[in-house]
Amino acid sequence: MPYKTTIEQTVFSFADLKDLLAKATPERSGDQLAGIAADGPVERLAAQMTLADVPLKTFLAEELIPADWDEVSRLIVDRHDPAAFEIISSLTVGEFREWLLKPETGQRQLEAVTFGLTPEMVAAVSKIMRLQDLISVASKREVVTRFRSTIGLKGRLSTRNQPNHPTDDSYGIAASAIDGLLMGSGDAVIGVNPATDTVDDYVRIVSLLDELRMRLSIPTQTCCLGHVTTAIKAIAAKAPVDLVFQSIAGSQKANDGFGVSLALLKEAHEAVRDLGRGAIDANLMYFETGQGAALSAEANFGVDQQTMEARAYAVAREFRPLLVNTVVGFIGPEYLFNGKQIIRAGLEDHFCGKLLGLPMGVDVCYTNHADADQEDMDALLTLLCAANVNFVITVPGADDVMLNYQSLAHHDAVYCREILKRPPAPEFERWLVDIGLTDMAGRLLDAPPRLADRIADARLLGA
Amino acid sequence: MPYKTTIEQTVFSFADLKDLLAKATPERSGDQLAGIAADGPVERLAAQMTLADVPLKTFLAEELIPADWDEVSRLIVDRHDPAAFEIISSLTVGEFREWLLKPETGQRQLEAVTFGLTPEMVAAVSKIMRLQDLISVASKREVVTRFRSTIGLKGRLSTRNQPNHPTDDSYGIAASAIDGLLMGSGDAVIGVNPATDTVDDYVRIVSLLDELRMRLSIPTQTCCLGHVTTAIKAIAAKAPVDLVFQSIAGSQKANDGFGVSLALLKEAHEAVRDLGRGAIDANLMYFETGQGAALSAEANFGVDQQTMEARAYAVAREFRPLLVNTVVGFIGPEYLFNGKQIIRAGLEDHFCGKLLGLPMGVDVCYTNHADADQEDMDALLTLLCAANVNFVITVPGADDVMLNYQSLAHHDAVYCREILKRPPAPEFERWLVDIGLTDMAGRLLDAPPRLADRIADARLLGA
Amino acid sequence: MKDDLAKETAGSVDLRQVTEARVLLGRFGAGLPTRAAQLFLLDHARARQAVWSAVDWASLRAKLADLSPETVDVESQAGDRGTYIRRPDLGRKLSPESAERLAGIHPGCDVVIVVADGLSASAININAVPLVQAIVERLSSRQLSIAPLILASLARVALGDPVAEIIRARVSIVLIGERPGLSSADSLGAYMTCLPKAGTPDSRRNCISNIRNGGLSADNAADAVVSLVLDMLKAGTSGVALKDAVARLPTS
Amino acid sequence: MKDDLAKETAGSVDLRQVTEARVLLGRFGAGLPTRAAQLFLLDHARARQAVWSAVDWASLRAKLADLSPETVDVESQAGDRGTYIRRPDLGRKLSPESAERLAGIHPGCDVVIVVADGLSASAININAVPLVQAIVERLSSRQLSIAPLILASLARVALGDPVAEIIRARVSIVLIGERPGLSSADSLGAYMTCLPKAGTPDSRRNCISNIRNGGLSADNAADAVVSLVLDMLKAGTSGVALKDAVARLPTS
Ligand code: B12
Ligand code: B12
Repeated sequence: MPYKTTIEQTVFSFADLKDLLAKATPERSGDQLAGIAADGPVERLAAQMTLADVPLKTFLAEELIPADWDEVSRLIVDRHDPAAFEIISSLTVGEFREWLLKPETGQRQLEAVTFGLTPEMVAAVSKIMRLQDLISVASKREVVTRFRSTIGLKGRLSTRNQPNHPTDDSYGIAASAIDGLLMGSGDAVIGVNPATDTVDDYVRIVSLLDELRMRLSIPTQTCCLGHVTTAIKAIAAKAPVDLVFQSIAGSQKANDGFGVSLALLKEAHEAVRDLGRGAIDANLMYFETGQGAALSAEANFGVDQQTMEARAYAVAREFRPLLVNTVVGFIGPEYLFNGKQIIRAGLEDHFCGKLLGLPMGVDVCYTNHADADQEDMDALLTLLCAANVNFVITVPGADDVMLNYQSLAHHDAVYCREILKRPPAPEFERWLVDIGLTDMAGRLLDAPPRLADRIADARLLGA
Repeated sequence: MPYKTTIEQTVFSFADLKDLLAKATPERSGDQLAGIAADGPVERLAAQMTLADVPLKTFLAEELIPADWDEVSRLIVDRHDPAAFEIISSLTVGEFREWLLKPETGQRQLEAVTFGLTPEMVAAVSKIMRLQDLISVASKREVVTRFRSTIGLKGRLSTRNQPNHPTDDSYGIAASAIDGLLMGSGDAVIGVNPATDTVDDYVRIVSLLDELRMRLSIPTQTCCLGHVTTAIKAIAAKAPVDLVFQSIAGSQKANDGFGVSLALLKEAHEAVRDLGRGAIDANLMYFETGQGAALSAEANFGVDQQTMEARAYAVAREFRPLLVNTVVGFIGPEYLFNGKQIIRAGLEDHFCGKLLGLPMGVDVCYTNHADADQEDMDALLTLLCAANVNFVITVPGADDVMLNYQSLAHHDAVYCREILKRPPAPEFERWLVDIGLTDMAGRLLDAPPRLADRIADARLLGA
Repeated sequence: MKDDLAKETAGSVDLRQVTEARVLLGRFGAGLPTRAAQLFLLDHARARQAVWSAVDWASLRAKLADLSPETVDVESQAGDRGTYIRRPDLGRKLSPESAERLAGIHPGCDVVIVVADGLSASAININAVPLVQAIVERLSSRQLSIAPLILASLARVALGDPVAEIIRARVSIVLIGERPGLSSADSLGAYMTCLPKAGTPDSRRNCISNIRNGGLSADNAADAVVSLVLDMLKAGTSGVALKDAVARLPTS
Repeated sequence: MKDDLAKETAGSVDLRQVTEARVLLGRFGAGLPTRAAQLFLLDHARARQAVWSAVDWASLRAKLADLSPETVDVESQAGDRGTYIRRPDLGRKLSPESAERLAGIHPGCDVVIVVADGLSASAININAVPLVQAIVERLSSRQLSIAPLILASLARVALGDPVAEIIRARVSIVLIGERPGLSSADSLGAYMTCLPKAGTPDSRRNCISNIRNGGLSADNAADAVVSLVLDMLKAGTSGVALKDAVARLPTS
């Protein structure tokens, strides 16, 4: 269905909902790359004004990607809960924004509509919201998940300790993990992106991390971020797999490009559950997403990258994940050109994920081919803390020596804890005190020699 | 004295301290305009590394602008307190940064060094600090001032209600002020920038504001931001002048361009003190500054605009102001090109002002010829709240209909109060509850008809 | 919510009647109503366009032909609008050709009026003609000599200084497009300087600002401008010193 | 502070010995020590430069002359580096001239090796020669036929697909400059694809990454690459399906 509006005698028209959503998206290199972006600020605004008047119901009637041949679309249709939708069913996108902002709309109301919302509705409303709006609403939405630690409690911030190494050397990984622990990082997960691709390496890495965790009794979980098929094989071999990781995207074709499908994810989820390493209702999956992934696989079907991203969240929530992480600046300037675009995208993704009921974290990061720097990351991190983000990623000195990009430093977690007053998960907070890494007020101490020694014990390093 | 460093076989040299400071400044259009900026990131970094090794003592030995013919330089020399400097006297700029960041350096230590610091030292260290550093340190430094309200208490945020009108129409000013009060804005000051320039208009405006304040018993102060010479005349005519306002800059010549001198400011300060409208030790001056003002008056003498800005703070602190406001994005892209430059400059100014002991506020703003938008302002405001800024400016709908620029909206103050949890000055907080504008939790209510009527009373409007 | 508040105050005075400021917008928590937020963005897009638009000098010249048959075009050294915005220093200097053109004018006069684009072409397109007319009328009725009208492109306020210096005018009146605001992109400022010459500081000028529909009317502005000009001619100075200088003058 | 921590751990294992990650930097509150913060910025400036530098193809060609006397230069449709960065789609397409040039090659071979600049020229300048040598040696000893070496500018990984399609290679090996990291701007990635043709998804490839000094050595990388290539030639597929396909093969 075509959409139309007139601004000062100029008529703006949009071919269909997909076109309208793309044109209403704040400026972004990925949509320009895809050739679907608005032609300047006035057309963008016309699209935003038109979008504001679109009833939410329209999103149930008009398909962006046909469910006939896309299993993500099918999932979205199947999981839509009309009863949960009821309370907002009469609103337009613009009114939905207002409803979200009202103080009377709190955690209870937001939780109640979760499965009444489709990714497209949430993406749509985010497009007409300012950074401040995105923060205000997201900060009200608490999504708590649990394994050994409890993640997402309001006013807290967890971290993934990401001890990558260019050749997956065991000592190298352990050294980096220990550096992070000494800085108090790792309550969301200690998770390694493997440089290698074999089941053997996968098993070696999870075993090493598990040993580290057990020797120091750290109330956290560990993960090797290999491909889900590798994880399934490792589980079959009874490796100590806490969490199954996978990168996912917003269309069947894009997931296909990642070598995954809903069925495969389900298989993995069941396999890891059967290992029984967590409580019966523990959250066991870890997903990563990021604007641009679908387009980069030529699997976006003319849909803007931010809406595609929100659709990936529909995949994620199907599997009750412990962690969902948008690696916002990771892919590069092809999709998010500069600091400004990265900052906005990070807050959008966090907002959309939270509204859809996901335990959202953000990898506050950028690459060296992007027009961004550490200052942009300072801004995004501070804004995300105001928005109550569940977790962020930290690496030694902000430099990931394997993935070749800059994420946050463990130091930045200290900034969040001590300046912005965001303690980690309660179990981990206690552990830090018990082991002597922080004082009772949560202030990081310099590890006394004994402790540093114990943590950096050679046997651990050689795990 | 020339400075030198070598990076990978390339020698970088800097003519003198002034040159070194300019080249070490993060990218900024004003310094490029002045022709003193670094030639790309590597030269900038070389300057920053060199600057990090400069002992703080050097700043006492090497003049940027000779005290012989500049009264601001003279003031800086005269007011330097060697005893207060003692504790940091052995540090380099780089070590000074580290000292500032240490948790052991708290309010007590920072307060103690205030008059040991010169503007140049503070500007220098800010140049090698990231946004996060600027926030971390500034957030530790509380500067409290008092008149009818207490401004600057940690964890609180005050606002200037700025009810400007293009022809200074009394009704128009009152209407705008009332709109702000209904939104809970105005505890720092209700202050009008006059479009007109006569003493009569000045007196009319302060009288009108004073009447509004008294009828509603608002625990705040009022101000007309005319030229200081006009203020002196109005005081002589016994007009109800709470605060004397003046724009100031960092060199004698620049102040001359504004039509002011230290002697004139002193005269004004004494005049307003003699009116006796506040407690004996009340703070009675209101200053505005902003990077670029000196350069725009061709009065920067080759000194970078941020250092010139810090020098303006030396002028300000001479007169124990109630409020100092850096109008950071106000002048335009000639001096701060885009959102990114505005954001950094706002945090720098706030940091420098606070370290020098000033009650710093920031006008979070931009002009329509700059490459900036409301989203940049959302970011800056949130960052400033993390940094514990004393106050910000708010106008109806973020649109100043007289000064032709966008500042914050009164709505943004509500965001700070309710989402970021920054209540206003305690006296004003109480008043808002008493009069029925907020509930006990500080949440803004919709004024009941009776109250709205009373506040918007026709007699007030016609003051 | 928005409409509630509107209704409530309807009983007393409607704040919206007395100011064009964006009062009583209503709110949802800290957020603006969607429509208000979007209109704001639309106005922002428009104001940004205004900065980049150009003055229609031809039509201006035609409309002022009766009043000032002779006009002289000058331009600064900025060259183009992008440079103009980034380089105010160049916007204050005359291009060599312009300086030459001015040198051809018979020197010496009481007043020179400079119409300058500044940061808003629409301010000039809309407001310059009536304002110039009103000022010239008032000056003429006082028998003051007026130089040919100067039309200045890519100009900052201080470009009036070298102009007036070359043609030896005792007082300059620079009518310039103020930076466009969100609600009004057509506001004009008048800056008056006595004995102007290159390098004159702003403290030596006086200013009347916000001249436009909804701001100061052309007639009121012209009254104020001319009264300042007369004071300057009498006192031989301008700027912050003017008020005191006038006060010291023997009342004639 | 920094040095304290360093001393403390000296007793057991020095973390710095086992990883090039920026461990044990020390801190002041949440802040990095000044020197560490500045070295970080310097590395960032360098890494940004690496993205914009160009491969020294001439010297590469000379060094590989013995091994592969014939080389073919191809380039994508990106045109220049700025476009290359913003338009990965163009970086995956052959320029018409390049396609023509490839059409002149005798078609049909087991393997084609494509050396591609990708996002880091220095990765190629430093690591391509030994890696190509090591791979060619291993392939040759297995009597596999190798197409002339392709040198690809402004190339993305998927540019290997149309290349291999035109010259009808059964497996392609794309050696490409990975995006430069802060500590290493010279990391090389190898992407292998069986029966490649334009439009092949990434799930149909396999990857060996982080080939460089401090990462995977050329020899180890070549072992891994060639072992994957042999698997592909046997299984007739590549990518995520490869492991299972290989497992299903009758052990020969
Ligand atoms: C960027 C990147 C991505 C991006 C790619 C999107 C894009 N438009 O660039 C995203 C986030 C989508 C991604 C996803 C995955 N990646 Co990846 N990725 C990288 C990274 C950081 C840089 C690649 C690069 O510089 N390429 C060079 C440029 C010039 O080429 P390009 O044509 O622009 O990029 C293409 C390739 O990089 C390719 N690609 C990216 N990742 C992978 C992974 C595999 C297995 C393959 C075959 C291709 C591939 O996708 C790009 C677009 O076609 C590398 C790490 C490194 N240091 O190289 C890891 C890396 C290549 N990825 C890796 C992995 C494991 C994956 C995933 C399988 C993770 C998962 N479990 O789901 C997925 C699936 C990818 C797929 N499509 O099949 C591993 C590969 C390990 C291995 N030896 O097989 C690496 C080495 C890092 C790691 N350990 O996690 N990745
Ligand atoms: C920008 C601005 C400034 C900037 C100027 C720096 C710069 N590089 O642009 C700063 C912040 C430094 C400034 C300071 C002051 N300003 Co002012 N400023 C403005 C503003 C918002 C826009 C001007 C504009 O668009 N100019 C057009 C462009 C194209 O010209 P330009 O050559 O680039 O700009 C020059 C002039 O604007 C001039 N200028 C700026 N302000 C003033 C004030 C006076 C009295 C004079 C004579 C000149 C002058 O300085 C600029 C550089 O030379 C106007 C409001 C408006 N709506 O116009 C107020 C305005 C002109 N300023 C005003 C005032 C009162 C002041 C101060 C006297 C405040 C004070 N009490 O200290 C000071 C002193 C200025 C001085 N140099 O003498 C009043 C003038 C009232 C009047 N009728 O006299 C105005 C109308 C707004 C207001 N009510 O506050 N100002």
